[in-house]
Amino acid sequence: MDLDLYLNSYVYVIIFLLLGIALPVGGLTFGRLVRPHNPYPEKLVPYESGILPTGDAQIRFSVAYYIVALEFVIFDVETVFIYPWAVALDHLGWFGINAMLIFIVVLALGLAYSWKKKVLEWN
Amino acid sequence: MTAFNADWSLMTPEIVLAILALTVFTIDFTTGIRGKKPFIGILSVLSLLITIILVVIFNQTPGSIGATFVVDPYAMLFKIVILIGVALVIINSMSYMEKHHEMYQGELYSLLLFAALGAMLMVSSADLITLFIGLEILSISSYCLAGFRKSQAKSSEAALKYVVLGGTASAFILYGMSFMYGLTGTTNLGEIGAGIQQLYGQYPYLVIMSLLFMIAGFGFKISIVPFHMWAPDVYEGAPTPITGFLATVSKVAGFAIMIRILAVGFGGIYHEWYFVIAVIAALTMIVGNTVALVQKNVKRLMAYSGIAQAGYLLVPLAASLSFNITMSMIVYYAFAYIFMTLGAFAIITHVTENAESEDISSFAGLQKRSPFLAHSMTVFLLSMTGLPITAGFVGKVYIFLGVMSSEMVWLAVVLIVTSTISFFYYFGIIRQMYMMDPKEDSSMLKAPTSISLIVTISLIGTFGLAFFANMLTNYMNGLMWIIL
Amino acid sequence: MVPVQLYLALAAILFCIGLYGVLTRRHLVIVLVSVELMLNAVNINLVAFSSIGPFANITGQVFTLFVVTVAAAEAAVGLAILIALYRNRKSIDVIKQDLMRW
Amino acid sequence: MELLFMVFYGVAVLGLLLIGVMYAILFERKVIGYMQVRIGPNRHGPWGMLQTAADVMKLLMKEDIIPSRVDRKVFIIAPVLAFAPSFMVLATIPWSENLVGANLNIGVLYFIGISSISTIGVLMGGWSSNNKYSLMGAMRGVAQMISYEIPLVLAIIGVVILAGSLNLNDIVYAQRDMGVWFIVPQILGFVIYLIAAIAELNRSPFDLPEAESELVSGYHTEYSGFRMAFFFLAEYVYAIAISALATTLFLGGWLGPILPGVVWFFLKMCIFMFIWFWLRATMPRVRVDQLMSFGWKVLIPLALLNIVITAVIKVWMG
Amino acid sequence: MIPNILSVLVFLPLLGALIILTIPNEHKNVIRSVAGITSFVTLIISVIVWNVFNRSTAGMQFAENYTWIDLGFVSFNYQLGVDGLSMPLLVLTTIVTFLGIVASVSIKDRVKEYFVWMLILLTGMLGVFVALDMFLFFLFFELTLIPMFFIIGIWGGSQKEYAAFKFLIYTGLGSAVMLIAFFAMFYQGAVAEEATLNFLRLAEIYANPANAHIISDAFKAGLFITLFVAFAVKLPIFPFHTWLPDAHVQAPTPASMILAGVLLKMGAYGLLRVGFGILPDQAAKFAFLIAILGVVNIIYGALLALVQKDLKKLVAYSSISHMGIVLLGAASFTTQGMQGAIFQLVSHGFIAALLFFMVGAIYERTHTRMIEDLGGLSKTIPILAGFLLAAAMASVGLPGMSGFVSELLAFMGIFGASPDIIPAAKTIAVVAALGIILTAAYLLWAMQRTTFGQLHQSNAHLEDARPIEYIPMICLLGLTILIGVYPAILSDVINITVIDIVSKIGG
Repeated sequence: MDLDLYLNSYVYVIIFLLLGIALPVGGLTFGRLVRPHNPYPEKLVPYESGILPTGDAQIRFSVAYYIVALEFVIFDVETVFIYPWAVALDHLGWFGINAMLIFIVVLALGLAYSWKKKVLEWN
Repeated sequence: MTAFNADWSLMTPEIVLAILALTVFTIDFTTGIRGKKPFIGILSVLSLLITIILVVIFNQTPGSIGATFVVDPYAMLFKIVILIGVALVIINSMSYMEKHHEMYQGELYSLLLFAALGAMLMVSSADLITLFIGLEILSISSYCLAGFRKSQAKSSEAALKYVVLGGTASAFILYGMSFMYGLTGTTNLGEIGAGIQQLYGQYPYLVIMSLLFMIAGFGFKISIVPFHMWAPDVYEGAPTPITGFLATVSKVAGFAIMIRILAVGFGGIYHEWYFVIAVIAALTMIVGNTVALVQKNVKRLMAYSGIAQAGYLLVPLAASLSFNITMSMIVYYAFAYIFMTLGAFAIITHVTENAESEDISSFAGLQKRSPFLAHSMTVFLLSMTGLPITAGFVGKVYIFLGVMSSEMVWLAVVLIVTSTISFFYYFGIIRQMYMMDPKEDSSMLKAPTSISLIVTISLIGTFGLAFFANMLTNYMNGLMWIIL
Repeated sequence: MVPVQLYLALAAILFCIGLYGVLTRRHLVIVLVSVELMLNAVNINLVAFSSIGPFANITGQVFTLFVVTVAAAEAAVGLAILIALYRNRKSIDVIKQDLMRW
Repeated sequence: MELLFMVFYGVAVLGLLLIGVMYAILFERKVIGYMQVRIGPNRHGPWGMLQTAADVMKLLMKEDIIPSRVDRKVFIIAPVLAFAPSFMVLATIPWSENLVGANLNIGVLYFIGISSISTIGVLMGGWSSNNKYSLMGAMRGVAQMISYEIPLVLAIIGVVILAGSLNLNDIVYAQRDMGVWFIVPQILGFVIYLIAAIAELNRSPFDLPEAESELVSGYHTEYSGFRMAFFFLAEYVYAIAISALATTLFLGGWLGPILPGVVWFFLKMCIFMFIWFWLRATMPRVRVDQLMSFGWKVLIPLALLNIVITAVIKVWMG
Repeated sequence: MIPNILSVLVFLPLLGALIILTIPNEHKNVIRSVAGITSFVTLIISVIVWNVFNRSTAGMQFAENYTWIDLGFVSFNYQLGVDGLSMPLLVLTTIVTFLGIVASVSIKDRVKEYFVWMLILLTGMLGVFVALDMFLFFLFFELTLIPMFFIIGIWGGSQKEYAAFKFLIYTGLGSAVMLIAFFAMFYQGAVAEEATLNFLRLAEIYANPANAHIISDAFKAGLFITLFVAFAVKLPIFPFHTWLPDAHVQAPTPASMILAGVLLKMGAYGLLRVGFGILPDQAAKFAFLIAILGVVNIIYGALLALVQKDLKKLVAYSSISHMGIVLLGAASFTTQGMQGAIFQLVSHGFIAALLFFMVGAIYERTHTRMIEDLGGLSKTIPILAGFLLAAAMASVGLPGMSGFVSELLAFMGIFGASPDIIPAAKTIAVVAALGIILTAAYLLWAMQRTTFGQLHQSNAHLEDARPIEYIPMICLLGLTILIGVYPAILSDVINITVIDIVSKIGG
């Protein structure tokens, strides 16, 4: 792939990014011209099904969320290795298969471990 | 690609250890996480023994896999040291686990096995990437191990400090490496070493900066001054057998690879950096030995002692000796260090657990409570002090002899004077054991089989290395230490 | 074309910010994030060298992949330990982690 | 000049997309209506064609309430962060052989990478709202999205192995050269992708983050007016993007006889859109524990298996 | 003749220690007897060696040489041998240690440990006197440190730990300095000729004029000073002596006997063997300084002894004073002087051991060491008091006793010293003689206050010498008198070696 095409592709990406930001910003700015604006305290209270909220809303949540996040990080990053491998599999042949088999077995063992440790249960 | 047609049999020990480690890990989690499982420990020790045998068999003839993974005597000897160390740590953990049911036993063992694997990879690597992977396998396992007593705030705190500082250290190492890569276009140590002199001519500041970053990073890992501040805290907080692990295996492996980088990668510009190492070694010895004097907690004391020992190990590197002599010294001392330190840690584990206190006074009157442990501890402490007739003595004299024949006599003086200072704190423990009365409520202390086993092995190692040092030194004389 | 020095400068700045964060921030999560920042500074270095360095080749990118992975693993372990610590101490303020003092 | 064309392309995609979303919403309401034996929207315009436009106008003119105790900056950025990535990923979709914006050689990676940023938008929206419902919704949403991102990503690898490229055009070409769409050799991967995609989109039966009966409206409970519209829009744009990707990866993209490629592409996308709506009309909502364990215990192992099988077959066949 | 007799001699005590380790704690008498027998057999062997020793050659005898640790560039050798310098000290060691072990009946606590340390100590001391390899020498030198630390620290007096640590650090630092000197010597030797740690070989290398351009005089001078400082700690010489009173006073009686009787001699032996043996020209150059230090030691030790209220401390300071004579004699570089020095080593070994034993025996009965609390002992315990008096007389240098011979020889030596080596030798001798008078003063004064004088009330009813106490007393006193009356028994062993040493600078 020649450099021009390579760069052009990223110009597209940037244009899309800018447009993606411009639309909400533009929309909201335009909306300001047409929408009413008269806040009063009751309106600005967080909605909790009509009951006045008590305590801080930014509560601590179950540790299960953290664990899922950790699991995600591990597995998501592992895919970093699988993608280049997948692309290059033609060149790698059986060597590549073996290497990746080892990798996946280890990954699967990790999964089995968290399974057994009830990390994947949600309660 | 060279990896396809490489001689993978060179890697047999690593591969087998990996398989065994995974097997241990699988057996562990499939048989239920909690509960006492001494057989997992035995299995782990067996795995390590098998690996040691394989190392001896398969690493005899040097070779390399794609110039990233090398098998040479240097790697082989360090692998043996590491594997022995981990095996001793596991045996030690087995008795520790008896008392701490809240810890997941099998996980500890498998983490230790993975750490051993990482360390093995690391000492065999001749490529920055492989090296980094090995280092991180070891480090990340160590972080987990340090925080293994989850319910203990101290343990968690230790682990967190370790993670943060260890991560920072990794970043330093990597930052240094990234410049080496950028300037040479390769991550292979041999190729870097081949071009380093020319490179230094072109970009002196960048090369030195890169080197300093790496020294700082590895300095963290092996806790040399001024990068040692984490060690006492982490050592204190970590479970005691793990403290032993951190003080020995982790440190020795870090050393091995730091030396390989310095010797192979930066050997060409030796005269530019040896003085830095000398100063660091001197500082390490001075700070380690003097701060140890005021420690009341045994594990902190051992941390500072370990810092000082790291200083001794750095000395041969700083003294401009022939490569073979330097290597022999370091390997000999590494062997001595692993035995004496792990033997001491086995006893420390048992005594502090029994006393439920890590204060030095928990050793009071140990001679009356358990003569065997007290005498053995004395031997290990004497060895660490460098008194006869122990491996530590021979090792220290050996290093001293070497450094005396270099230009840096002042370093020798620092070595010897700080060793003398170390008499105070090592003999402080001896004083507790022999000259203090046991606490009133204490009874006879019976050493469990596992502790006795480690102590016996360590005693054999400590004495054997002294009396039969010739076997090791003869083997090491004239070795082709590093192939590339 | 942007010269490689600019990338290096960016990386250096990020590295310093990360180091500063590690050394000064009180919130442990931010400290961990700072460590990640340092590692990513390294990645910028590696990738920059890999594509427009004096000896551009693919090795740097391979290295980067490994660094990313390791950084993730380190972060995962770090956060797990952080949770354990929080359970024990009810605080993740650096200043308050003082059970052990030298 | 070239730049102008690029901008034009971007604006065109955006415009078409907005129209597409409008009619996708209408399509959904109609499909569900008919499935439930009712008519659906039919007041505005012929066959209710202007219903969504009217809704948009309504939302535009609604008061923009920013509650008093929110984290204002984060609150404002969140909808943008949710929308922009889901639009950005469209840059690399090859609508037809020649109609493609960014012809990236890492197209798949780009898609996956950018699209996962919208998760952060969700989290920021929920967290900044200072509302327990929002927070719960956001947490659930994030947990679900990241859990299902893994099977999604792993499922795609099968296709990548077969095509040997990450470029979306190349993937389509590979299907052409192979003579069969990847849905056939990659049927397992396709099913995993489909399920994971639904969860990724927070759509029924995996719409727990927005479960009205439990969480009011999930992470955008506190959002009103046009800000809410952007969350809404982001969801549909993302749905379109996922459909487009699925089309490219599994259904041969623009490939098809007689009709121009764009039309084929559009038709195939519609199938996916229809499936989303169909499922919504027929499936009950799953429980949260079922959701999580299904993703981790079923989809991920299957996806790994799929990778291994695909790779072995690929190498075996040469 | 037993092959490897020196090895047997050195390691026999270690074997005894191992045997003791297998005996249960309760059998204290068995342990005592095993220790006693072991040390006695060691004594017998040393006497055999003494008898077989060839008096007509200066070379090393009973030599053994094995490579122990081969480091590639140099090897640590297991190399033993005795000559006229080490032979008397070897016998001194076995005798004093055996008697010390006999005197150890007073040790009631932790008997097993005690004797194990004692025997290890014996091995260490013997090793020092027979080692011919620097590494081996250093090893044994350090090895003596550990048992002595334990013996002082566990079985010592009220301030035992302080004394033990002080001993440890001082002598540890001394060894450290010694190691530096040794290895510097090794390195320069290796540069000049050959990498060796052998004392004899090094002496040759350093004596070889061909090496003068590599081994400069300045280097040699520095080396000598370093060595001197190293051994000065052990000897001890004036500014480095402060550990000695503490260690001697706090140590249990047998340990004091060994400390004064043997350990101090290790310092002197090292100085003679390494300092004088390898660097004779430097020794000659510094002879004046050494002589001055010797005089300072004599006077300083005597003055301090004069003001002591504690009898044991007094004896300790008298040791410092007496070691000055060794320096003085050695510095003279005459045959008589050197003989005097060695005579003094041996004679002081016996006398100091006897003195400490007597002080210990008296302390055991009176539970005080304060001179003012003693007094009139001759009335209650005439035999012990008599031996104490005899010991003091020997220490003063009464003719017919060994102290007289050694002092006489040393003074003759210094009088006859060549003015090139020691200028103003006569003045020095006169000043030193003043010190001897002081010695007489403090010892006689002390005796007058303890053995004679007013009987202290609390000392009215004391048990006199027990049978077992006769063994050390009679043996030590007998040996003192034997050497005093028949000095040839010692001098014919040392003569050739002494002449050899002296000839090296004269030559």
